Amino acid sequence: MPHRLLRFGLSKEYNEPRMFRSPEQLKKSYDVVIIGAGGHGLATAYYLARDHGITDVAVLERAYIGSGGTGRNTAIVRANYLTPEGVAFYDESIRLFQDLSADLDLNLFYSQRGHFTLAHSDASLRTMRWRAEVNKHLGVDSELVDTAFIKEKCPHIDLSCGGHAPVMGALFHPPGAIARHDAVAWGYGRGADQRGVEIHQQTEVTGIVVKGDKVTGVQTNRGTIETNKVVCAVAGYTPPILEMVGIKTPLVIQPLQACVSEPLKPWLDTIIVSASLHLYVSQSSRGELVMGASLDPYTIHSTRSTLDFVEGLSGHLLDLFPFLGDVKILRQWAGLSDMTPDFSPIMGLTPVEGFYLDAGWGTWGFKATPVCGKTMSYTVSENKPHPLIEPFRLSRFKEFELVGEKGAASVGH
Amino acid sequence: MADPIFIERLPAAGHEWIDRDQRLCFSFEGRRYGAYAGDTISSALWGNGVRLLGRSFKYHRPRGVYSMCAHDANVMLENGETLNIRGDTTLVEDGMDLTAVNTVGSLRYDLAGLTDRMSGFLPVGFYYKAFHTPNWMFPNWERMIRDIAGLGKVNPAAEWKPSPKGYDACDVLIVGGGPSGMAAALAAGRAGSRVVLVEDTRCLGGSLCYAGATAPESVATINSMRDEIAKLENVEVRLNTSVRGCYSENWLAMIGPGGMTKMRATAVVVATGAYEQPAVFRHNDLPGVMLGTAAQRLAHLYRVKPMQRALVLLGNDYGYGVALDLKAAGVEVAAVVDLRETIGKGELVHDVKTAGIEILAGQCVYEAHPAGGLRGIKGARVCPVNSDGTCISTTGINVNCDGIVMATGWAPAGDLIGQAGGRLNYVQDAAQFRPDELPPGMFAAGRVNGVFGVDARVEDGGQAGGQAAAFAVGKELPARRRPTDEIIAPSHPYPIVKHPKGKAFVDLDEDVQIKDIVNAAKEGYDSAELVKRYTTVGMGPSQGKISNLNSSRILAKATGQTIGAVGYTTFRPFTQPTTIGELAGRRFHPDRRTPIHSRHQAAGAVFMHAGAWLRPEYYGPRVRHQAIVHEVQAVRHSAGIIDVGTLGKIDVCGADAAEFLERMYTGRFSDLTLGRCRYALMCDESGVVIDDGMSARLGDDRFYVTTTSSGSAAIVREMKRWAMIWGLEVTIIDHTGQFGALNLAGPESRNILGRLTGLDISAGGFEYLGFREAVVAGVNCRLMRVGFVGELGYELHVPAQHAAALWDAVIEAGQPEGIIPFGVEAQRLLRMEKGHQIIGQDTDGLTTPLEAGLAWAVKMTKPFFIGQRSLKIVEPRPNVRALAGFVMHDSTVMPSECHLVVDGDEICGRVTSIARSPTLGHVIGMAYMRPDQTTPGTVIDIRVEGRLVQAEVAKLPFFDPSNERQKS
Amino acid sequence: MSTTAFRTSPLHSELEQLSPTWTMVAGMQAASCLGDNEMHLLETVALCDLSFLPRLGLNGPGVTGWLQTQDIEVPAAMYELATLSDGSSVVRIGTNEVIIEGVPGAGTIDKLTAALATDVKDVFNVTRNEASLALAGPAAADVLAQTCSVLVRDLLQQALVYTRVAGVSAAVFQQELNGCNCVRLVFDPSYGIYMWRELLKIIAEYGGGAVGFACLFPESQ
Amino acid sequence: MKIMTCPVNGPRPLQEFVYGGDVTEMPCPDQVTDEQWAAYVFERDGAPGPHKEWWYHAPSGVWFIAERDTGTDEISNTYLYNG
Repeated sequence: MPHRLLRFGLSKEYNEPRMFRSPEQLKKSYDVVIIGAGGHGLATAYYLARDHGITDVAVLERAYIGSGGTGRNTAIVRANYLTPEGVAFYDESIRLFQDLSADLDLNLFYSQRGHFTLAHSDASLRTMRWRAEVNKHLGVDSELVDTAFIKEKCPHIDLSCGGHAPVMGALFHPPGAIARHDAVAWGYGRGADQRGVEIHQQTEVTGIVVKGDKVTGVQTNRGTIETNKVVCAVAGYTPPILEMVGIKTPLVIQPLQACVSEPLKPWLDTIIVSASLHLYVSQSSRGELVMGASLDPYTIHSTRSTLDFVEGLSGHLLDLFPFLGDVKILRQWAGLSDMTPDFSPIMGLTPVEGFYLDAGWGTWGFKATPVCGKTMSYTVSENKPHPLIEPFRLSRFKEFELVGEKGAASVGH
Repeated sequence: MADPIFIERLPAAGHEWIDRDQRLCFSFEGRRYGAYAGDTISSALWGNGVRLLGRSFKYHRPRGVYSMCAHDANVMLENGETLNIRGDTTLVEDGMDLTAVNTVGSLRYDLAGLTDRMSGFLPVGFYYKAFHTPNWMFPNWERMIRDIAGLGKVNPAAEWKPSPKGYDACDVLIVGGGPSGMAAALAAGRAGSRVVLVEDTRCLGGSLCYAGATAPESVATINSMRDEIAKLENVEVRLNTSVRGCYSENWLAMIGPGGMTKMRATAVVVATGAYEQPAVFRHNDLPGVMLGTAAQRLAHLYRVKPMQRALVLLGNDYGYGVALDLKAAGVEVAAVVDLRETIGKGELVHDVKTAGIEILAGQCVYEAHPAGGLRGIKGARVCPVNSDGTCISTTGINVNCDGIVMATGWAPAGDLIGQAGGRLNYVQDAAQFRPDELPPGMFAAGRVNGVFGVDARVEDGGQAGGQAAAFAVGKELPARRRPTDEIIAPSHPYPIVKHPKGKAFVDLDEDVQIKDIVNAAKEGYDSAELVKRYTTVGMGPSQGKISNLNSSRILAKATGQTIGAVGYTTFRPFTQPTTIGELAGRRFHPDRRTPIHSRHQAAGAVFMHAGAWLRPEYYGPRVRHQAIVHEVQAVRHSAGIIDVGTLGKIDVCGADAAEFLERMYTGRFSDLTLGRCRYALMCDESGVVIDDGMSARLGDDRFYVTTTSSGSAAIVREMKRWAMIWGLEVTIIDHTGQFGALNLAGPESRNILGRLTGLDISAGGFEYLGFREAVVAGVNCRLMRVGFVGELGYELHVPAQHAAALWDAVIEAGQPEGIIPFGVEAQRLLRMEKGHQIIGQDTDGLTTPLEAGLAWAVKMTKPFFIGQRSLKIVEPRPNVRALAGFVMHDSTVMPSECHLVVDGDEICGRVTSIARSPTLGHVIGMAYMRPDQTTPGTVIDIRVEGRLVQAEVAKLPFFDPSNERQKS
Repeated sequence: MSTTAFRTSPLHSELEQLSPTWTMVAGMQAASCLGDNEMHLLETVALCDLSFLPRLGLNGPGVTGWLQTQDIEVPAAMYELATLSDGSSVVRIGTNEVIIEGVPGAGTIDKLTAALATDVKDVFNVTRNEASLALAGPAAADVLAQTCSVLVRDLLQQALVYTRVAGVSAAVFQQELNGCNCVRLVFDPSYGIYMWRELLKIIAEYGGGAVGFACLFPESQ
Repeated sequence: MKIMTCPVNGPRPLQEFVYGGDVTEMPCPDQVTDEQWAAYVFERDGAPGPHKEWWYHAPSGVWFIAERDTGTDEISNTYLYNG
C-alpha cells in the first residue's frame, strides 16, 4: 500500500486540508477576472499565479467548479491532429498532462491507453496516413496500422463491423490517454487557491463594462468588480458573454452527448474511435464504458439528452463489439460544444483591449486544458499572444487564413 | 449431485406471486436450490435461508436483500453468458447456474473482503491522493485498481440477437399501475382518451400488492379497479413494461416483453410511486437489514419469512403496519423503535400496542451487531435520539434480532419528471421532495405527488387522469385540489445516526458512508453535484434512488443549509439500467445498390463500400493488382465498361436554367449549345472546391448535370435552396436513384456502340464533349462523349429499370473486341494517367480551385458564382501550395497517398494520388507542393517510412498529352 | 424515340431466388406467384413487389394545366390520391409536381408519355423508376410500426405521406388491393434490396412472407 | 423526440429534417469590403434566443423556415420561404 494512504489509517481525525476556500465577498477590484471555473479557467489562474506572479485573480463560476464541459466530456487526451499548428499545441498539452498529477499533487488517473481512430474506407485511410505522417514529422508518436495490429491490441473487436463498412486500418496514437476529468479542474483549482486566487462559485456574470475599447469591469449577480483584464473561458457558453462586449465570431453551439455503462471487469485497454460510426469508447478505471458520438446536428443551448443518440450509439457499438448486447447503460448526459468553421480554437487578444478569449473548444477542449492555461496566462500577462496560439487568433477568419484542421478534427474526440 | 435445498414457504395466500404447482431448480455459487415459478432469484435464495447474496463494490462487504425492487445493486449475478443480472427482480429460470459478480475466490470467502478491514486507509477520494508518486508506478497501481473495480465479466463470445423496436402513440400514457395510476387510467379512459397504462411488475396494484396491514382492503381494491379497467376498450394495460426515459415533448422509451417501444404521448401521468429510503447507522448494510417494503414484498408476494426475530426501526406510522405484517408472517417482533418522540395515534399504532409489541419511542438503532463475520446480524443497540439524529446517550440497550426492518420514509420516484424538465421542491412538513413545476402535458399522481393514503391516491389519480384527458384534446384543465391525506408526515427528516467507528452506509452501491459526505464537504466539495462527483454517491447501478436523499440531508447539515437549498443532482435517463441490445434494436444499415448490381456479382466483382453505395472495386478471379492492370489494359487497348450509376444525376429545367447554373457553378453555361456538355466545378461560399461533374444542354430550358457520388444529396438540396432564394424560374429534378449510368470507354467503344444505335456516332457526327438523346439497344438513352479515363468513350444514362438491359446489350455487343467491365480502382488509375483530379481525394476541406490546378474551370469574369467573391480575396495572394504531377523512375520504395512532400523540416504538401502506370511502365502521381516546386523537372522529396525518396515533377497529363485519343 | 427493351425490377434478383412464376406486365418481368398456397400469408402479413406498376412523374409550372388538356383532373390538395377511370391513380406531391401510377392494363401513362414525346412548355418529365412494395395483411401495421414513426392509424385513406421507413425516405400510403388492406411503400430503387431483406426478416417473425402480385391483382395474369 | 411541423408535410420527428443554418441575407458582393464579405461567410449569431433557420424535410425535399428559440428549442413558427 502506498505510504500516502497510511496517514489516513493512522490518524484518528480526518484532517485533510480544504481543496478550495469559498470566499464570502467579492473584492472591489482584481488584476484579472477569469470567467468560468472549468479546467481552462482554473488552469489559466493557476499558471498566472505560479508562472507570472499574478495572484490578484478572481475566477467567477455561474454554477460549481467544473460544471461545464470539464465534467461532461469523455476525458480523452491525444495530440494526433492534422496541422502543424494543431499538433504542436496538443503535443505540449500531452507533455504537461503527463506530469500534471505530480505537479498538482493530485492523482488525475492520467492513464495512457493508446488511441485508435478506425478507418472504414480508403478515403479515411488516406486521412489517417496524412495525420500519421504530419505527426511523425513533428515528433509525435502516431502510426497508420493494419487490422492485424488492431486485433492484437484490441482482441475482442469485430473488424468486419458486422459486414457493414469493415475496418481497413487505423491511426494508432500510443500516447492517447484518458484522465479523471473533474479532478483536473479540482487540482488546478486547489493549486490556484493555494496561491491566493479566489474562486467564486454561484457567481454569474451579467455584464462586462467596456469604456472606449477597453475593459474596465465585470458585473455579476453579486455586484460589480473593477478590472482591466478579463479572460473568457466558458466554451459552450461563450456567445452570450461575447454579446456583452460586442464581439462577433463564427462560433455556433451544438450539444455533444455521452453515456456510461455499468462497471465491468477490465476488457478494453485501448481507446477506440470511429468517425464513420460516430463512436468513441474507452473503459474507465472504475470499469465503466464511457462512450460518445458525434455532435447533435443542429444548434441548441441545452444539455438535454436525446433517445436517438443513445439508440444510434448502441447500434454502432454493437457493430464493433457485438457481444455487448446485454451490457447496460446507466446514464446519459450532454455538454455544449462551441464549434468553429475550421475545427480549431479561437484564442488570444480581441478587438476589445483587456478582453482575452479562450473559446472554440468544440469537442477538443478537455485535452487542451493544461496548454490553454499555460498559453492564456502568458497571453494575459504579456498582453501578446503566446506563439503556440498565434494561428488560433480570432482575426484569421476575416483574413481568410483558416487552420486546416477541418479534415481531421471531425474524425475523433 | 445433491438434491436442491428447498425450505417450505409461508401458507399460501391469494395474492402471492409464486406458482406453487411449478417447482424449479437452479444453482447459485455451486449449490443447488429449489424455487417456485414466479420467484425472483433473491426471493428463492432468501426463502432457502441464504443470507449472503452478494458483495459490495468497494469494500466487498456481505450484502443481502435490501429493497427487492431493482435497487439491490449489490446482488448482481452472472452465468457466463449474461452479466450483472439483478437478483431482486430477475425471475428464476429452471437450470440457471449463477455466481455472484465481483468476488475474489468465492462469494463466501471473498479475499477482496480484506479491503473492508483496510477501509480506514481508504477514505473518500483516497485514490486522488495516492498512487501518482512516483509517476512511473501509477500504471501498475491502475491495473490493480481496475482489476478490483468493475462488476461482471463480459463474454466476448456472446452473440448479438436483434431486439424488436417499435413506435407507438397514445393520448394519455400512465406510468405506474398502482392505485393512483389505475384511477388515472379509469378517469382518462372514461373521458374517451386512448390510454396506455404501463406497470413494471407482473400485475396491477403497485404497493397495494404487498400492503398487508397498512391497507387491509388492498386486494379487493386492486381487483375491482382492474375489472373496471378491463371494461374500457380504449385503455391498454402493458405489464412487465418500464418507462426508462422521458425525452422532449413526451417522447418516452419503454422496455417491455417485446423489446423497446418509443411512445409518443400527448399527455403523461406519472404515478410512479415512491422509493422507500433506508435509515443510516453502523452496519446498516449487512444481510438481515432491509427496507420495510422489502420485508413486505418477501412476506406477501413470495411468502418468504424475512427473518426470525425482527427489530423494526421506523419514522412513520406506515412502519407500524410493517411490524404487524411481520408478526402475521410468523416473525417474532422484538421491538418497534420509533425515531419520533411522540408516536402516532393511528389505528396501526394501536394494533401494534394491542399485539403486545414493545414500542421504544424517541430511540434509534445506534448500531447493528454483526454475526458470522459480517454475513448477518445478531442484534442491535438502541439508543435515545433527537430528531436531528444526535444520540442523547450511546449506552442504550441491546436487542437480539436477526433482522432490522427500516421504515423511515420515502423519496418520490420523480425521475421522469426531472428528465422532462420538471422541478421537485423540498416540502418541510412532509420532510421530502414533491413535484412543483411540471412540464406541459405531464401530471403527477399518488405517492410521487406526496399523497400516501390509499383513498387519497385514488382520488389524486382520478384528478390527474381527468386533467391528462382534457390536455390531450386541448380542453381547459379541470381544477386540481390536494386530497386530504391521513398520513401527515410520511418521512422522518433525519433518520441518520453517526458512529465513531463508521461503517454507516449512505450508498450501498458505492460503499459511501456518512463521514465520506461530511469530509467531502469539509474539503470544499460542498454542493450536491461536487459531492456526487467526489464521493461517487449516486453514481452506482441504482443511480442514487435510495441514497441521494440521505446524502442531501447529510450535506445540508454539514454545510448548515436547508435540504431544499442543497437540492438534488440532475435527473438523467435511464430510470433503470437499459441494455445496449434493447437500445440498438434491429440495427438498420441502409445500403444502396445500382440497378446493375446483380450483373457485377455474376461477373465476380469484389465490392467496396462508397458511402452507402456498394461499388465494384475490381473484378475477380484475378488478385487485386493483376485485376486492376488487366482492366486498365482492356480500356487502353480495346474497350471496357464501368457502372457509374452512383453519380448524382440532376435535371435543371425552366426558363432560368442557364442563369441558375451560371450562379451555382464556376464555369460558363449560358453559351453551352444544344447537344454539348462541359465540365462543371462547384465551390462553397468561402471559395473551397466541393463538387464537380458534367453539365449537358438538353434544350433551351433544360440541362442535365452530374455530381460526385458522395455529393449528390447535398448538391440537390443546395440547388433547391438557391433556386428558391434567387427566385429563378427553375425546377430541380433529382434523377440520381432513378437513372442508371455506365461508361463505355476504349478505342473500340465507337464500333461497339455503333452496333446498338442508329445514331450517327461518327467522329464528326458525335464529337468529343457532345451530348445526344437517342435509342440505344432499345432504350431511351442520354449519351455524353466524355474522356474521364482519357480514351474515346461514351457515358450512357438511362432509366434505372432499363440499366441492366443496356449493360447486357453493351457487353454482348462488345464480345468481338473482348470488352470487360472495369471497377473503381482501374478507373482511378486511368483518370490519373490523364491527370484528372478527384474532388475529395486530390482536394481537401480547404482547397481552392486555384491550388488544385482547376483555375481553367473558373470564370472569374462572370458577374457572379458561389464562392467567387471569396476567391477574389485570395486570388491576388501567392498560393501556399499547388497540385502538380510527378513521376518516379526508381520506385524501389513506393510512396502511398498522403505521404508528405518535404523540404528539410518544412512540410510542402502531400501525395494525393499515386500508382504504377501499366500504360507508362513507371510510377506516376499527383501531390501538393510549394508553387515554386511545380516546374516540370524539379526533384521533390517524399518521406516514406522515415526515409526520403525522390520524385520528378512532371507535366500533366502523363498520358496522351494532346488528348488525341479521347477526341479521336 | 421509343423504348423496346424490357424493364427490370430492382428486386428481380431477390425474387429470382424464390423461383417465381414470371408474368410480363408493362414491359417488366413481374413475379405473379411465388408458391402454391401463398394466399394464406395475407392472413398474417405478406410482402409483394409492385415495382412493375408503371409510374410517370411530371414537374413544372405547366403541369396541372397540361394534364387538364389531357382530361386529367389533379386533386387540388397535396398528397391526395385520386383514381382515374382506368384505375390509375394520380397524386399531387408539390405545387407543380404530380405522380401518376398505372395498374396492369391501364393506358393513361402510355398516352401521356406519347403526348410528351414532343416537348411541352413548362412540363418536365420526372423518371419514376422507384422500388414499390406492398405490405398486406393484418400485421402490416405492426411491421410498419417497427420501421416507421408514422403509424398506420395516422395514415388517412387516399392520402400519401413522405417519411422514413427503416432509415430510407419513402412515400407511404394505404390502398385496398383485391379486398386486402395494404400499406404501400415507394422509394429510391437503389435501396430496394436492402428494404426487401429487412422487411422480410421482420415479417418472418410474424409468420408472414413474400407473395406474387397475383394475390393483389388476381385478374391481371 | 423533437417534433417539427413542416408547412407542407405536417408534424414529423426531427430526424426527417436537415438543419440548414440561420437565414442570412447575402450582401451584394460588389458593394462590400473584403472584411464585410468575410463576416458574411464566417460570422454567426451564436447566442441563445429566437433564430430564423432553414430546415429541409428530406423525404419530400421541401425547404422551409422555422422560427426557433435556440435556448429553449421551442419552435414558434414554420413557413415556406416567400422571397
